[in-house]
Amino acid sequence: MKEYKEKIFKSLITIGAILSSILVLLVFFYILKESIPFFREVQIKEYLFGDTWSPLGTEKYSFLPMILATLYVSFLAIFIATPLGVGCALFLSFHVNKKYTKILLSFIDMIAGIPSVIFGFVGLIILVKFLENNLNMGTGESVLAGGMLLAVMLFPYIVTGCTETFEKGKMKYYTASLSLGVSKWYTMRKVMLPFAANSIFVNMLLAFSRAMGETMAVMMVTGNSPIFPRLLGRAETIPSLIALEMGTSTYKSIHYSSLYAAGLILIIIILIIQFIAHKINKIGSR
Amino acid sequence: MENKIKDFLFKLWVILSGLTIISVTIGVFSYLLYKGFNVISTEFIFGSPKGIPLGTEGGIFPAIAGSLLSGLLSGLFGGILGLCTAIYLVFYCENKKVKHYILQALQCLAGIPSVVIGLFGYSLLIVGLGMHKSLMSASITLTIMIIPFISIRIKKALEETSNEQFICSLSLGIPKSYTIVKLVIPNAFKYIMTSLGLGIVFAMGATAPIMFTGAVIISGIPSKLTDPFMALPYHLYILVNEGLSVDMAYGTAFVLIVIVLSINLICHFVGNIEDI
Amino acid sequence: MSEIILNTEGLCVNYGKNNILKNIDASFEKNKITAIIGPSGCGKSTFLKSLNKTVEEYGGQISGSIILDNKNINDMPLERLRNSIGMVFQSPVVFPFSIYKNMTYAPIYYGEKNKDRLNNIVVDNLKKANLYEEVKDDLNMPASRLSGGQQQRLVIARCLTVNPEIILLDEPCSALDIKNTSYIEKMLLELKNEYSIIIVTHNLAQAKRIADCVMYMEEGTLVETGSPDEIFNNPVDARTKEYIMYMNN
Amino acid sequence: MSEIILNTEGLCVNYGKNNILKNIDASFEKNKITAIIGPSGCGKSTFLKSLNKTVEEYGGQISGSIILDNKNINDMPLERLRNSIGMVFQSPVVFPFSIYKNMTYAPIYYGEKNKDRLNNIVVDNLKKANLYEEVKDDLNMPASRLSGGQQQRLVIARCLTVNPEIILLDEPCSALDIKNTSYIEKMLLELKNEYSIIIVTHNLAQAKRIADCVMYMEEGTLVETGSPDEIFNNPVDARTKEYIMYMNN
Amino acid sequence: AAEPNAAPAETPVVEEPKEDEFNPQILFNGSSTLAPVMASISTNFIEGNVTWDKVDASFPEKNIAIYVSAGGSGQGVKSVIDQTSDFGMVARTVKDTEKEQLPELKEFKVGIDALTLGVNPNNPVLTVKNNLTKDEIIKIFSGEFKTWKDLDASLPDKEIIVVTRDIGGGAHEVFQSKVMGDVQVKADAIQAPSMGALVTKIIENEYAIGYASFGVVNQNIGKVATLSVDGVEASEENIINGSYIIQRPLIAIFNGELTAPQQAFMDYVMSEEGLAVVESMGFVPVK
Ligand SMILES: Nc1ncnc2c1ncn2[C@@H]1O[C@H](COP(=O)(O)OP(=O)(O)OP(=O)(O)O)[C@@H](O)[C@H]1O
Ligand SMILES: Nc1ncnc2c1ncn2[C@@H]1O[C@H](COP(=O)(O)OP(=O)(O)OP(=O)(O)O)[C@@H](O)[C@H]1O
Ligand SMILES: [Mg+2]
Ligand SMILES: [Mg+2]
Ligand SMILES: O=P([O-])([O-])[O-]
Repeated sequence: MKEYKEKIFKSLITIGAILSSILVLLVFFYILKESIPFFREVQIKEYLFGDTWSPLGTEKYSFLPMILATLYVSFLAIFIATPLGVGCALFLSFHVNKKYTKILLSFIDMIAGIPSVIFGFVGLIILVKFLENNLNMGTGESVLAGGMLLAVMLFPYIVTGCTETFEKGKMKYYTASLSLGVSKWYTMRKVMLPFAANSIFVNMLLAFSRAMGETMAVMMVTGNSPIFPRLLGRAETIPSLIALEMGTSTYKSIHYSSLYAAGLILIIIILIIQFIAHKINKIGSR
Repeated sequence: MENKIKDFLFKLWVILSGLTIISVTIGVFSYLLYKGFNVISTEFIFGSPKGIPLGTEGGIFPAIAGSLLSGLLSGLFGGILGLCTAIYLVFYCENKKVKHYILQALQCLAGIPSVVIGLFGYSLLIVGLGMHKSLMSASITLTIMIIPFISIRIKKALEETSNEQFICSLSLGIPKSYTIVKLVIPNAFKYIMTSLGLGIVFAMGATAPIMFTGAVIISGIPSKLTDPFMALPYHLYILVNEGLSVDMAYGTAFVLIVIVLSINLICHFVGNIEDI
Repeated sequence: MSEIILNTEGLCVNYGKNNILKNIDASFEKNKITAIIGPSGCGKSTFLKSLNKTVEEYGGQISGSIILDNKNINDMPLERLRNSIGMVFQSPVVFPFSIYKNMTYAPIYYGEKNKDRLNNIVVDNLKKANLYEEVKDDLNMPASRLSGGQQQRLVIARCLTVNPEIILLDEPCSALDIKNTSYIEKMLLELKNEYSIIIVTHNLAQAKRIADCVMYMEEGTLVETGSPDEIFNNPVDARTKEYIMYMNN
Repeated sequence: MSEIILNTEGLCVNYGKNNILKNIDASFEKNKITAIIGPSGCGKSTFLKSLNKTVEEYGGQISGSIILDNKNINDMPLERLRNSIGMVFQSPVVFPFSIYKNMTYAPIYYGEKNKDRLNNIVVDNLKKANLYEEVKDDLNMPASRLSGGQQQRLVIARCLTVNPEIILLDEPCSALDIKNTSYIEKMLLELKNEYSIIIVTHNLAQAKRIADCVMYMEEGTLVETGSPDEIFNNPVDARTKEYIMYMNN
Repeated sequence: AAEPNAAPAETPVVEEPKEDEFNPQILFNGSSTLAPVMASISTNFIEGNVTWDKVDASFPEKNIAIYVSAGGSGQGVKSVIDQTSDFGMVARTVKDTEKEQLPELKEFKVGIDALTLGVNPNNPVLTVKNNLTKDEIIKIFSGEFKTWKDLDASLPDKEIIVVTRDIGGGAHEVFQSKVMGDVQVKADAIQAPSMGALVTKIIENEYAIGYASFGVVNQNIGKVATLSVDGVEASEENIINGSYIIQRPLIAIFNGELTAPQQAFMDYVMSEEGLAVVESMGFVPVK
């Protein structure tokens, strides 16, 4: 009877897990299926190494500008968000009264709950305008704007994760270090950062996949020009490309299929980056 | 001496980034709340969209109801599936490779643009399974979107509950299932609740997944699971995208953010009562 | 020689490729306290954990046979086994609920629903563990608020609620002060009338005080078994002799 | 009576509203080992932590005065104070990097850059802590890979790198086996020629073995101070008597 | 006698299958330009009638349920092909490849949307001209004119910020075929994700120019200035008579035979009342 219950429980859990996994796999499968006509039709040297995206006019399908733009915007966001986020996590764990830390953290967490349409809208009205006025740009839509906006959206991912780790490190090492007479800043610098290095890295990775997939917000502030990206120039990311053209593309055309192909390439890039990152991480931790 | 300088620079970095992020966070929230506050009235909260173009007058009540319903439904589905997945990964998955691949796939899904998830939901549920565009199909699509989000967080919480307690319970002759239900889950309840809260909030804020699977520009309050529905983010999207009314958009954002904040608060609160 | 309740034959335990326990033949007598001593890392805890198979939860593999009451433990359901062999760890692991719920956790699982009988289980076992008088008014207090010594006794009481025949204790007193240690030693001496007790300790004085039988382990092997008097005063093996030496200087 | 290096006058420590230490007047002699004993929760650790003010990091408030080398510690910079009073905890806290970096962590902070001198600091102090021979070939190994006893000695060596006058040790051996305990006791006996040592222990036999002076605390007060002989064989106070009793049965 | 309630209750149930065939629900999906219009019309229709029997006495007394959602013209066609919605909304002409998949295609032209050349009211170009020739437009949009000075020497040397809709979209297609011909719009033009975003950009940036939907411009009177094309002003009259060439149809498409309620609703859409809404939303109704 008891054994029975254990079995039922285990089966229920397993079914749940399998169901989730199947759903996830189906998503991948679906993207693959819809993109196959494109890969049949278009040469790899065109879609990976061409330089023009013009699906309707000259029927040129190069993802390269978008791939580069996606990487550029995401890396920029990570490079802005990580130092600020780690600094903020240190600030919250070591410099702020515990009571406030919790409140502040849950607020920062809730940034993840603000719909990206709102972010895009605010970004367009405030950030783009700000860049226009201060950087002497003709128009503020740019990789920089996308990166900055995305960085804000990534704050919760980095801050929350790192704060948890720093709290653990604090419990473990803090007084031991202070009792050697060194300052709390030296402790953070020399003990906490190395201790948290791995966790910072993992959080960065999570944030990175999130950044690569973000659509609405980025779409509203980068200008969406399918050209090679420059920091202060316009650019179009893969998710923006898909969102912009999917609604209007002709059903079952090569153009339609190419947008799924773009999605597939996005997934592959994320996988490659995760793979490289794990390798680096392994070497680093040796 | 040199350490003093390094310490000082370090301190500068820490304090500045702390203050930057905190002020950006507070800034974003207060900007949105400030901009939206003027629009709020009983008519706005309890009325339906009116005026020409639609939405420039009247209220957003059906959208509030629709968002809450779809949020709760996908929270329910996502919560159950996410919890199952997390429990499976932590306690039952013996094959390390399988575990690794599932995790990898989940993380990857988090990086798929939500438009694609929306299109997937459309193809699978509406075209493939012949469901109507409805609350149900939209909630299922949202569930797919939040499963990685929820299960990765819950997995972390489960892993952090003491392994010693788990083994100690097993050594009393008690099987995993009972231990998980009576010990591990109550222990991690707070984290499970907050993860769930964030998941619900994430679902409630998403536009693209419901755009093809159930959200419509105008409807009443859905009375069945098979009814299409209005949702706050979609309403906002239409208002902003067609340039219908910026003020109403800020008002809608205000309501959405207040709901987001309340759901988080409720989840924190519920998470805290249980652990007495 | 009194009745043997548990014995191992050719017991080996591996963690992956590491062979931790090497061919251990040991036997434990009923209603006796057996103390296991030995240097750090020699496999004492592993040995204990293999007796109720918890070592498998940590990823260890057991080979050889373990016989409980003339039955190979592989032939009984895991629940029955762990029911019969209770275990207490070095640092007390209390569950994050009240004292009362800690005590009823296992009985409720085993189907006890009757309030009165549950109360009896709680009271009886807390009494056996010498804890009842101290906590009788605060049974609904979170167990984590108890002092270390009290927690340790609570954990022992909790393990009695499943009616084990054998109790395994892994360095149960090492985190405790002398007063609590002395409580627990007194308790063990009382408990041995009803249960058989196997205790790992690095406190040789403690082994001397309470054990009926002492086993000395080194590097995964069982070096020597004997009465406290034999082991501490007339060890046969040179390795035992050297280890014992540290106690006396 | 030899020179007094540290003493407290009317020392009180509160955690919020809880008064943990009550009016403690104690004095510690130079180049001696003073052992503090007492039941669990009586405030031994708190007392130790108040001597170098780490108690404040845990949210405690100190009142009364603590005098180090005829100077009130409130009048010296925190760094100087913690420089002069090193501290070692019950479970060794090694930092998550190599042995070498653990040892140079504090000296580098204090401005030492010269490679040779850093090397000397590492070697000298590891030698003092009786650890050098065991690790000399693996100085770049992560310290976390050392065994418990080695980690504890590393931590003591690390605390010597700041040239303290006094070393505080909070139950440094309770997690160690008898072999490692005996190493550390031997080391402490050597170290006392250069440093003054204050050790909290719940192992009365240990106090007896190594202390020059023993203090018995109960419920936040200092009950009795005396030589080991006085405290263990002829305690004056009834409370001490009762506590000591546990050791002997 | 033992079950007195059972027998009489059964009778009406028998008739129900017939009623079930009546579908009170109509789904629209597609063009984001047309969707708000259709949503407004359907709201009026529902509020005026509430149940179908009010529309036509032969219909059963069921609540009217008309749902409109927006996902772009392509989605409109796709959803009709997939049979996931009854009507598709398209803000361009239906292509031949699409027609192949819709054997019984019916088109209902609801109105016309023109693409006007919109600039910021503060744009200095307005001080020198209120008209652009087709050639000038091509040069501006293709990037041959980089700054406003290139257009007219008296204008400031400021970059021309060209804003377009997404190049796959209906609006862009019309602009491309009616104005640009074979010349491509420059690659670094801003692609606004929606008409709203495009107009917002023009409102926010003094040096921006873009083809704004006639309807959306009319909803933002005073915030966007429009330029004539080849001397023809984008007025309702010029649009209807076809002399203003940059225009696109707003159509609802259907595949198959309309059911009675669907026909009833489409009749309403094409009635005076329906077309009044089209007009009040800033578009040009088809009379
Ligand atoms: N989970 C594990 N995985 C791999 N190796 C392990 C694991 N647990 C213990 N070991 C190894 O098994 C050996 C014996 O460990 P065990 O804990 O049994 O020693 P012990 O005698 O109890 O020591 P101590 O007195 O320090 O508690 C050690 O070398 C240890 O490194
Ligand atoms: N951070 C803290 N906040 C509040 N109270 C504390 C804190 N740390 C210790 N205490 C309280 O102070 C009292 C003394 O604790 P302390 O750790 O000094 O005891 P101890 O004598 O070292 O005991 P043990 O032998 O168990 O280590 C205890 O009652 C404890 O509950
Ligand atoms: Mg052990
Ligand atoms: Mg203590
Ligand atoms: O959504 P569209 O009207 O631009 O096709």
